[in-house]
Amino acid sequence: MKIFDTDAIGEKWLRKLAGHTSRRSMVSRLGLALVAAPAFPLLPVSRAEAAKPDRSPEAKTAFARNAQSSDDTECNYWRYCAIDGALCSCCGGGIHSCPAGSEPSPVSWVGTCINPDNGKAYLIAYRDCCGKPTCNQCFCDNTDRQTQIYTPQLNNDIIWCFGTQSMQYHCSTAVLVGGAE
Amino acid sequence: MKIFDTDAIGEKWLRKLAGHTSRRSMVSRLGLALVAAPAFPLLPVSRAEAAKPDRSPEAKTAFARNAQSSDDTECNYWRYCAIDGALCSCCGGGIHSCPAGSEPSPVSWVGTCINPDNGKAYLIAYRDCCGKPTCNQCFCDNTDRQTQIYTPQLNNDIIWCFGTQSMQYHCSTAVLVGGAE
Amino acid sequence: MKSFSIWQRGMVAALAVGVAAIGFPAQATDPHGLEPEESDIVTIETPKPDWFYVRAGWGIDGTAIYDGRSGKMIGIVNSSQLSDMAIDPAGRFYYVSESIWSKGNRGARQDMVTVYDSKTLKLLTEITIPDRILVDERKQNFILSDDGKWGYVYSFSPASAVNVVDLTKRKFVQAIELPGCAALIPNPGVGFSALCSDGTMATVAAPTGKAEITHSAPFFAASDDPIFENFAYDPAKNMAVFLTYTGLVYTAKMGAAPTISQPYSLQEAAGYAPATTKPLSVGWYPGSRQPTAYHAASGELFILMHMGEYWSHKAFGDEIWVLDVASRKVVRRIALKEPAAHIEVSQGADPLIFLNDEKSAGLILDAKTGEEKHRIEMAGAGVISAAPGL
Amino acid sequence: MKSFSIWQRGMVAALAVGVAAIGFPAQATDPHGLEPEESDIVTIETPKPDWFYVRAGWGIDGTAIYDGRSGKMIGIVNSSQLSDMAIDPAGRFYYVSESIWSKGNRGARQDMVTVYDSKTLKLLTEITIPDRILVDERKQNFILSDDGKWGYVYSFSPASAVNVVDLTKRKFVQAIELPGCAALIPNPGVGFSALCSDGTMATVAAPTGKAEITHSAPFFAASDDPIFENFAYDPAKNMAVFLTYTGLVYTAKMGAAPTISQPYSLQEAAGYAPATTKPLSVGWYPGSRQPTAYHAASGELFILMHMGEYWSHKAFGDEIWVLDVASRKVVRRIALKEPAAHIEVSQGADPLIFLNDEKSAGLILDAKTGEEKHRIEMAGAGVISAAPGL
Repeated sequence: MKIFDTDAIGEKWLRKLAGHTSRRSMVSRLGLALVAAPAFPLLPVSRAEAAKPDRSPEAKTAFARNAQSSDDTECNYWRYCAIDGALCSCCGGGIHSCPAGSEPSPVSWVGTCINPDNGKAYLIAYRDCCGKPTCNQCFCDNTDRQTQIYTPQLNNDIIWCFGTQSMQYHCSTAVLVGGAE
Repeated sequence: MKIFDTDAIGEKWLRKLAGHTSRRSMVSRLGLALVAAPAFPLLPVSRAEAAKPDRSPEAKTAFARNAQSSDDTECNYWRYCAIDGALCSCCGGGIHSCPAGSEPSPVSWVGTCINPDNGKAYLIAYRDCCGKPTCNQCFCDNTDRQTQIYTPQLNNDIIWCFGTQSMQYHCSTAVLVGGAE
Repeated sequence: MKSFSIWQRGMVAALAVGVAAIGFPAQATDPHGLEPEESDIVTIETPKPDWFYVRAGWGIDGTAIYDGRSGKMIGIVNSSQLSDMAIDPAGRFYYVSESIWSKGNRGARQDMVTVYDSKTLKLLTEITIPDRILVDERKQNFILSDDGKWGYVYSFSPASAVNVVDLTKRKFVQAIELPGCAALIPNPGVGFSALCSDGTMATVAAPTGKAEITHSAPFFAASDDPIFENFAYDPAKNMAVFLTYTGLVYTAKMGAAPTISQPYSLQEAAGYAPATTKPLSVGWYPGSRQPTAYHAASGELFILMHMGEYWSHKAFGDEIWVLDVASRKVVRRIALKEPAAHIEVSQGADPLIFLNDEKSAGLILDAKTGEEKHRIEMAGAGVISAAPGL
Repeated sequence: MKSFSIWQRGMVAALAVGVAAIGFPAQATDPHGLEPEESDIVTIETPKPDWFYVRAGWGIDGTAIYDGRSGKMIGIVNSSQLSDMAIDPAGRFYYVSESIWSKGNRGARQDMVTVYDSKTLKLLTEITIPDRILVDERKQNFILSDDGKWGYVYSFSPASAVNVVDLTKRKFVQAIELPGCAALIPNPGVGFSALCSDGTMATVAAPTGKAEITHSAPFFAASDDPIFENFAYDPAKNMAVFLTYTGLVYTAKMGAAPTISQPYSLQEAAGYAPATTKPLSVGWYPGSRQPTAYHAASGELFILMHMGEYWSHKAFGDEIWVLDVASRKVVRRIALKEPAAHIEVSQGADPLIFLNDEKSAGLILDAKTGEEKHRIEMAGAGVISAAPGL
C-alpha cells in the first residue's frame, strides 16, 4: 500500500524540495507546488475505505503489465501511464524536453508509474509544452489513476499551460520527479 | 462557341443589371461588378488560338455529362460544376441561402454550368457564406473551367468573403445569375 | 489589362461605399428554378426537443445543431476551441463561454461569455469575465440557473473558482473561490453545487451575493473511484444522478443541504457482480468522454459500457446500458456496431440517442428500440448536448 | 480542504512572482534514466538540405519540419490558417505571412509577416502589412528576394497588389498595384515577376522604389489552358519552369525582359500524343494541389499525373513523371500506391521526394529510384516546401 500513498510522497518531496536553494529556487518553489499537488487534498474517505484499490506491483494495472522501457516514442513506454496528448519525443523534443520554440509549463498533472525494469514506482510530472500548434504525432491517452477535474493534479484533460507565454497546447513530456517508494 | 463566350455574357448582364433601380441598387452595383467579372479580362491569346476548347453542349465536360438536377445536396448537382467547399444546402442553408448567422459575400467566383434538363448553359455565382466556422458537410471540389489566382473570378480556392463582417469561410452557395446563351 | 483594372476599381469602390447597406431579401424561389436568384440568409427556430448540439472537437471551431428526426444540420453556433455552450432555458439565446487570444495562439487573453440570438445565430454581445478553465469535453464547466438569469463559469488558474455572470444585465458579477471543487451542479433556489476532491459535495448558496459555501459529508472516493463529470441532472425532480468509474450510482436531491443516496452497483442492476477497482478483474465498466445521458421524463440513464479492467474509464462504449434509476434495473442493452465516445439523449416523448466517435461519425438511434435512424458523416467529434425539455 | 487551498494560493503566488525568471537548464540526463530530471527546451539546427516543411492543412495551424533522411519531426513553425511561409536564403529566419483576427473569427484584422528565429523557433517580431490574399495551398503568394532582404506578399482585396516588406529593417515599404496578375516569380536584380490573366508575364522592376511594371507579349491561355501556380524556379539558371493544365512546359529566363521559350508537350516527352482541352479525350494529365517539384541541380521536374479528361486539374496524382526539362524527355515514371495531393523534392545531392494526401499521410521516396524511405502518419495535409539548396 505504501508505494502509492500519494500523501506520503507529497510530504517527502515537499521536504526534499524545500531544501533546494540557489538559482533554481524558483523552480523549487514551483516544483514544490507541483509535487505538493498529489499530496493534497487529503482523502479521508478513500483512506477510510475498505475498498481502497490494491496498487502494489504484484497487482499491476493493465498498462503496467504491458509497459516497456526502451522506446519513449510509443504510448506504452512505462512513464506514460497517465499521459494524454502528443508525445514530445515524437515532435522534436524528448522525454523531458520541449520542442524548439515551445515552453514547459512549470505546473502539471502527475502520475505514478511502475518501471518494468525494477518493478519500482516513480512519480512522473506530465509537463505540457506550450506555445505551438498541437503536434499531430504519437497521440496517447493512458489513464492509470487518472481522475476528474475536481482533483486537477490527477486529471490529464486540462490544458496545463500556466505561467507560459502562450497557453496553446503543443505536446506533453513525462519528467521523472523521483522514486515513489 | 457562343454559349460559353463569357465576354458576351458579361456585356449582356452588364446592360441588364445596369437597368436595375430601387432599393436593390447596391445589389445591382455589386452584382454588376460580380457579373462583370467573367467578362474581363479580355483574352486575346485564347481567342486567337485555334485550340480554344470546344465547350458546346455536344461536347460536355465529364462533370456535365454526369450532372443531375434533382438533389442540391450532392456534389454532382448541375450548378456545382465549379464549386469548391461545403455545400450550404447541407449546412442549414440552401442553394442561394446562407445558414443562419452567416453572411453572403457580395462578390464571388463564377462558373458556367449546363442544366441537364434543357441542355442550356447558365451563369452561376458561387457566393461564399461567411462568419461561421467551416461547415464539415458535403465537401465538393468541381473544376469545370476553374483557373488560377491570376484569373481570380474563375478561381474557387480563394476565400471569397469580401465586405462581410467576418472573413471566416462557412460554406458555398450556387446562385443562378442568368442564362448564358 | 485596362478593363480588368477598371472592374476591380469599380468593385472596390462599390464595396467601400455600400456594403453595410446591402440587404439580401429572402425569396421563395424554387431552389431548382432557372430564374435569376438573389442571396438570402436563413432564420431558424428556437431550440426544439429533438435538436442536438455537437461540438466539432479538439482544435476545430463550431457547434453544429442537428435535427434528430431528419438527421439534417440546422446551423452552427460559433464556438471557439475549448469553449463551452449553454442554452437559455427559454430558448432565446445560446451562450458560449470562451477564451480567445488577440493573435491566435499569442497576444492578449480575452475570456468572455458570448451571447447569440437563437433564431438568427447572430452575435448579440460579449460579457467579459476574468478567467475560465481551459479543457475540452465538459458540460459542467458552464451552467445556467434554472430561470436563465445567471451563468456560472468554472475557472482554474490554477486556483479553483466560479465566475458568476448576470445574464439579464449581461455583466460579470463576482468570482467565488471554490478550492478543491469542480463539476458544477444546478441547485435551483439555492445557487449551485459542485463535487470536491475530498469526496464531499460543496453547495454555494446566494452565489450572486454573499456566496456561502457548505460541504456535505464525504460520500465518494474522489481519487480511487471518481464520479464521472458530464453527469445528469433532472430538473423536474431537482435531482442529480452520478456514476463512478466502477459503476456506483448515486442520486442527490439538491437543496440548501443536498441529500445524497446510498449508492448501488450498475453492474448488479444488470445481474452481474459489482465491478471493482482491483487489477486483473475483467468486467463491464462505464467509460468514454461523455459516458452518460439521462432522459428526465422516463428516469432512464443511458450509459456507454465496455469490457475491461479498472482505470479504463476513457475507453469507448461498445454497448449502451439503459438504467431505470428509480427501480435500479438495467432495462435494456443496446449493442453498438462501432465504439462510441459521447452519448446524449433528447428530452422529448420519443427520445433519440445521439452518439459520435473521435472520427466525427454521428449516429442517431431510437432510444427505446435502439434502431438506427440516421448516420451523419463528419457530424462532430466533441461533446453533445440536447435541447432542454422546453 | 484547507491544505489544498494553501497549495493553490502558494502556487498562484509563486507564478505571479517568478514565472518570467524561470530557467529550465538543459541537462544531459539519459532520457531513460531514473534520476530526477528537469525540463528543458530543444534548440534545432538551421535549415538542412534534407528538410521538408509541411503545412498542417485546411483549418489547422502549424508547419511541421521533417528530416527527410530520418523521417522524424524536427519541430513546428507557428503558422496560422491560410498563412504562407518563406525561408530566409541564409537560413537564419522563418517568415510567416499571416492574417489574424483579434477575436478568432471576428474583431480587428491584423496582417503581418511574423519572423521566427530558425534555431529557437521563437517569435522575434511582427512586421505589420496592410493586407494579403486569403487562400490556401500556394507558394507563390509570399516570396523573398534572392538576397533575403525583401519580402513580396501578394494581396487581393479584391484588388490585386503586392506588399513589399524590408526584411532587414523589418518594416513595410509599399504596396504595388498589380491588376490582373498573381503568382509571384523571383527575378533577382530586377524585382519580381508575375503571371497575368491576359496571358502575359508582368515584371516589376525596382519594387522597393519606383516599381515600374512591364508586360511580356501574351504567351499562354490563362482561362483555357492555365499555368499551374506552385511552379518551379531554378536560382542557378535564373529560370522559371511552368506547366499548364494540358501539360505544356514553358521555361522563362528571368530578367528585366524575361525570355519565354516556346512550349513543348509533357505527354509527347513521354511518347504519347499531346493532351488536349477537348472533352471526351482521355489521357494522362498533370494535376493536384501542388503538382510539380523541381530539383535544380539535375534539372528534373517531378510531376503528379493522373488519367482523366481535361478540367480534372485538381485530381490527385497516381504517378510521378520525371521530366528532364532541358532534354525534353520523361526519364522516369514512378507509380504511387496512394494518390498524392502535393509533391516536393529536396535540393541536396541525393534528392528525396515528399508526398502527402488530404488525410495527412506523408510519404518519403528516393527521388532517383522511387523507393519508399519513410511513411509518416499525420504528417500534414497542406502544401510542402523544401529547404533551399544552402
